[in-house]
Amino acid sequence: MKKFNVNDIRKDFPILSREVNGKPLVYLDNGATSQKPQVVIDAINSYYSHDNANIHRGVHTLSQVATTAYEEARKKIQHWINAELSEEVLFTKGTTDGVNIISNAWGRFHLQKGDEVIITEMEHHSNIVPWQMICDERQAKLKVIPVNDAGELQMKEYKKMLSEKTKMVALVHISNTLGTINPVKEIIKLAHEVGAKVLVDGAQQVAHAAPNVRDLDADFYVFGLHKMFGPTGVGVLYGKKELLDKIPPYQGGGDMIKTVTFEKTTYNELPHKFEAGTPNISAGIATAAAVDYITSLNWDEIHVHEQELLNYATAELKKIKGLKIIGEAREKASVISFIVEGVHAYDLGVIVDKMGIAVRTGHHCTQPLMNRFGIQGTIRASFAFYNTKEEVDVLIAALNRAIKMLV
Amino acid sequence: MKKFNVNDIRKDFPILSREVNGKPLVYLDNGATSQKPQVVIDAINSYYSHDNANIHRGVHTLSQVATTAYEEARKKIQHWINAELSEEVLFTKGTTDGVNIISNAWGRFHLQKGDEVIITEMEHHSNIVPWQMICDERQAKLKVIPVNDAGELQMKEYKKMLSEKTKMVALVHISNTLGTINPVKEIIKLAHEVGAKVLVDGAQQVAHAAPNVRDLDADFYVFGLHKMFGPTGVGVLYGKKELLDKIPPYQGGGDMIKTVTFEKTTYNELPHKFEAGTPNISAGIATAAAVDYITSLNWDEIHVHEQELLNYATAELKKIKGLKIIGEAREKASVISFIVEGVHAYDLGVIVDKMGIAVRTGHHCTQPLMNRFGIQGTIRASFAFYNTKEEVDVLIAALNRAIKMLV
Amino acid sequence: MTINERQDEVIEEFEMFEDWMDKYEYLISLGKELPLTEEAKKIEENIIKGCQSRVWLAADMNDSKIQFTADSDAIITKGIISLMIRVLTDSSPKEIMESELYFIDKVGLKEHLSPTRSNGLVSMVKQMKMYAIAYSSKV
Amino acid sequence: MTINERQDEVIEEFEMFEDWMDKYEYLISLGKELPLTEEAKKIEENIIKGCQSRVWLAADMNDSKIQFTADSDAIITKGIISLMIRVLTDSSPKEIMESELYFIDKVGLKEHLSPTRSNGLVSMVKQMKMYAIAYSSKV
Ligand SMILES: Cc1ncc(COP(=O)(O)O)c(C=O)c1O
Ligand SMILES: Cc1ncc(COP(=O)(O)O)c(C=O)c1O
Repeated sequence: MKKFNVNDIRKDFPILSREVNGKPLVYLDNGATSQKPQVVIDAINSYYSHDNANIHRGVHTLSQVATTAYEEARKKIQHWINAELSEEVLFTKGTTDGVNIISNAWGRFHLQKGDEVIITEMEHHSNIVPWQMICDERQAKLKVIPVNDAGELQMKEYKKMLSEKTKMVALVHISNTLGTINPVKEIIKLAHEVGAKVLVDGAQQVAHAAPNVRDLDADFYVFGLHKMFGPTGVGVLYGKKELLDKIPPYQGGGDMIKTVTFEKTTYNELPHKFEAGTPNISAGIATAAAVDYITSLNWDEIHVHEQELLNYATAELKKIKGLKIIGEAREKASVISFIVEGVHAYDLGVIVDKMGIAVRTGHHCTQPLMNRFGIQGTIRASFAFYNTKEEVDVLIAALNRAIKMLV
Repeated sequence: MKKFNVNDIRKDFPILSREVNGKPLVYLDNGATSQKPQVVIDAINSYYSHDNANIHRGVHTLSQVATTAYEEARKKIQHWINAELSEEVLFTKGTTDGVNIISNAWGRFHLQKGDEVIITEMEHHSNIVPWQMICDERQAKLKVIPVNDAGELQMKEYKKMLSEKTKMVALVHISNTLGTINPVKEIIKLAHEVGAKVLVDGAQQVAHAAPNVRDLDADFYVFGLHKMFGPTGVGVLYGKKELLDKIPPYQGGGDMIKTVTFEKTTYNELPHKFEAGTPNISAGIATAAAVDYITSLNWDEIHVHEQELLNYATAELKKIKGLKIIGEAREKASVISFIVEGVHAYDLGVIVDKMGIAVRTGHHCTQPLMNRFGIQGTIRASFAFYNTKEEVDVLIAALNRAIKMLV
Repeated sequence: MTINERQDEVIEEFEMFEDWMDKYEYLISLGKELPLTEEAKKIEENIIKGCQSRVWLAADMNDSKIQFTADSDAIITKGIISLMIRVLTDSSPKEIMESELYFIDKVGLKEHLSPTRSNGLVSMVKQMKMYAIAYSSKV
Repeated sequence: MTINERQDEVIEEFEMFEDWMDKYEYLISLGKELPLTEEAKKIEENIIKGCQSRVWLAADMNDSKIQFTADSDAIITKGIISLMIRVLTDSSPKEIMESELYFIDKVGLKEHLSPTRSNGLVSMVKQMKMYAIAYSSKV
């Protein structure tokens, strides 16, 4: 394992040497999507230039090569998340797709009138709306674990909510807005005690550490590759085999069937049962490159580096007059949301962009959480391992300048 | 418009100069997926190396650049298929996803007990299974237009089937197995006369000509980019605005909402209503490159070239003793399925692969059609505009050699 | 002055600015100077919700000319609104309906009017024209 | 002969072939020589459906040794089946259960045993081991 050196690492990401508005790009929007190392870009390039073919159904060489590479990616994800079986790893379009597959295929099969689904106040819309839709259809009830002022889940409230009516608990592993790392393992344990299943939205987690689905004992775990230094248009739905075997497929089409007649269609086994149609082959193959890349890094050191960035940025931001950090959980990933008194987030975002800095402004697809804090939106700086303390300094200077212009 | 020259065109596709098993690749599996020109590969490369950012929600420069490029692609597709409005062009995962969106969102909303859905005997599983699933759920009836011995739809039977019970007719534009080009315009007209809607599966059409959705008067038209010289993992669902406006969304998540509270969520407008979550941004952007590439070609000449390939290959194949062509419709695209007496398709596929030739063998995800012809599968050679007469010769020689080995 | 004369005036003003800083400082000052819409007018039906900033827009007719008042919670958005009002207000419905707003592009603020910026400005421009259509039928 | 001795014998045989043509001609001849399974045994429960070719497999126990009979509609698949049977048949359940089939890889036919080739062969090998397990519990 090589020693972690941020300046070396940055060279792996071609975009990090570009300029924006005449200034070196300072990319602090990793919560929205991460940048890609050259090896991931090369994998896509090489696939299309040398091996492109449809998979799973062809006997010719290109099809075999592509299929093998694609299935290799599945195994790499399996090991990376510590799943027991490779067929528990289903490829999806992304996090949102993963939640919808479960809310539909699992929800329509299992939820009955009067059943309860628990989510949290800090969920991304992707883990709210699908549950609203299915609860509406099945006449089930949606309950919400509240968040305290620091941005942590109120575990006492959660415990009170749990009952034998609870069928599903769906929650975010790391909040994309607050940075809060939720006590997922404990939440799962409590849910299992009343017989409920748990879906974890790991969209943000995967940029900071590999989730260990077996240690967590998660029933379903979803994420997308684009926030994990991989390609767009592909995600993973991990599910326990016994649960996935039981529920009907979500989509119908090629690859997900065993036999089709107009009278009767029998479905294929996992993982194919949930993978109708030609998948995103190039992205599947690039997924393998992304996993290889991140597993080659020294994550103990990265963890230290990211926490340093978080602590340093937090301390420096707090020196800015009128600035308030939203989300001060004890367990936090390198994501910081803040507001500045008398200044609109949009204005700040526009001005710092002129100085080459990419931050996100707005509600971050967590409107209910904004309502909870009584705000319209925040400015969010989200750091990946390739960010530096110098970039924090650039951000702070730019914010000071912008605030001076704006107030 | 440049004159079409197949040898020049081939240089645009890097994979076409590779070898397989020590022989120059002869890629005749275009029905499964097409190869990609360098400009498409470059577009992906350039996006990831220079402009990668999440779209639609960011104010920073990269996000704006990526969003503009992505939305540009939508407009290019709009013009290519002659849709009235750009918001009628929805990006999907692929053809299969497109059919499932309609079978679910439209089907669950509109289908009632006793209603009828008409499909055809030559459908791909992707346009059968979704309708079986929803008809099952809604207690609607699935009817099937039979195919004659030449592989053409029996229009008389179709006309007999139509009634005010018919709510949807879903059919393939060009059969991936037989090559038959269906009289889609007429079929749509007849369906509309009884008030039914029509979904056209254009998966194979888009490799041979731009569909004109307004001229066809199609209600829904679906296809994927990967068979259209574009990237994997992205497709298009065209739908008439008034129809899409009426039906509920398919998936819930980011981007498809206007406001979210735990009490009430309001949905966004088209196209976003049907595009929950981060889309396949790189593929969307490469879609623009693919459309630019194909619109730069001379399609009148390409059409002649493809018909020449079809006629030449058909004539040469017929010279092989015991070979029978499956699908001899009067209107046919450059797709040829055949069987050879006493020889299994798999064996032929394996042997010609050793000679560098990629053909597809099996049921081509059209098992009911195989049953109709009383066969297990076929060998299918499917030609794109970059294929040559010389490649047909290589195929014929290889088949003769393989048959000699096998019988 | 016609709408186009006012547009040209704005373009000329912006030519003075040497860099984005000057330009945005000017925009911000415009935003600050634009009178706040009275709270009474900030009602639900006057709101245009962008994902990023909110815009309130109201219109009145005086002497066959439309008067716009508008506000936003973001100051840069407000600065641009101020330019819009300066260009369009006090014109006849017909003039507004027929106008083509080229100045935004020319002064280098096009990105703020991108439909994907979701600051409410694109919808505001649409809404201004809608008001013009509505009032023209009343004239 | 043990299973491994038989595997080594097959590997040695294949070393003679100069190119893929020779190898496949040999496979095809093996396929042709393998006796057809009687139609009576080609029943639904003996079928292993690959997407590309179908395989029928049956097993009997004689003298504590398992005898396999198998067939396929594709001749190359049948040729490989013939090799499989030659290697595994007439062995004790225990030997079969413990066997590791390395010869397929060594003779360059690995691609045919790829789980994605869907010719039924992977399932056939699994099924052969299942028979061994089933019979071993009867011994
Ligand atoms: C006619 C037809 N319909 C549907 C499909 C399914 O397309 P996809 O697998 O890209 O979703 C295909 C391709 O396999 C096809 O040829
Ligand atoms: C916590 C969380 N959940 C879900 C999502 C949705 O992911 P995607 O848009 O990739 O489907 C995101 C990212 O936007 C997220 O941060």
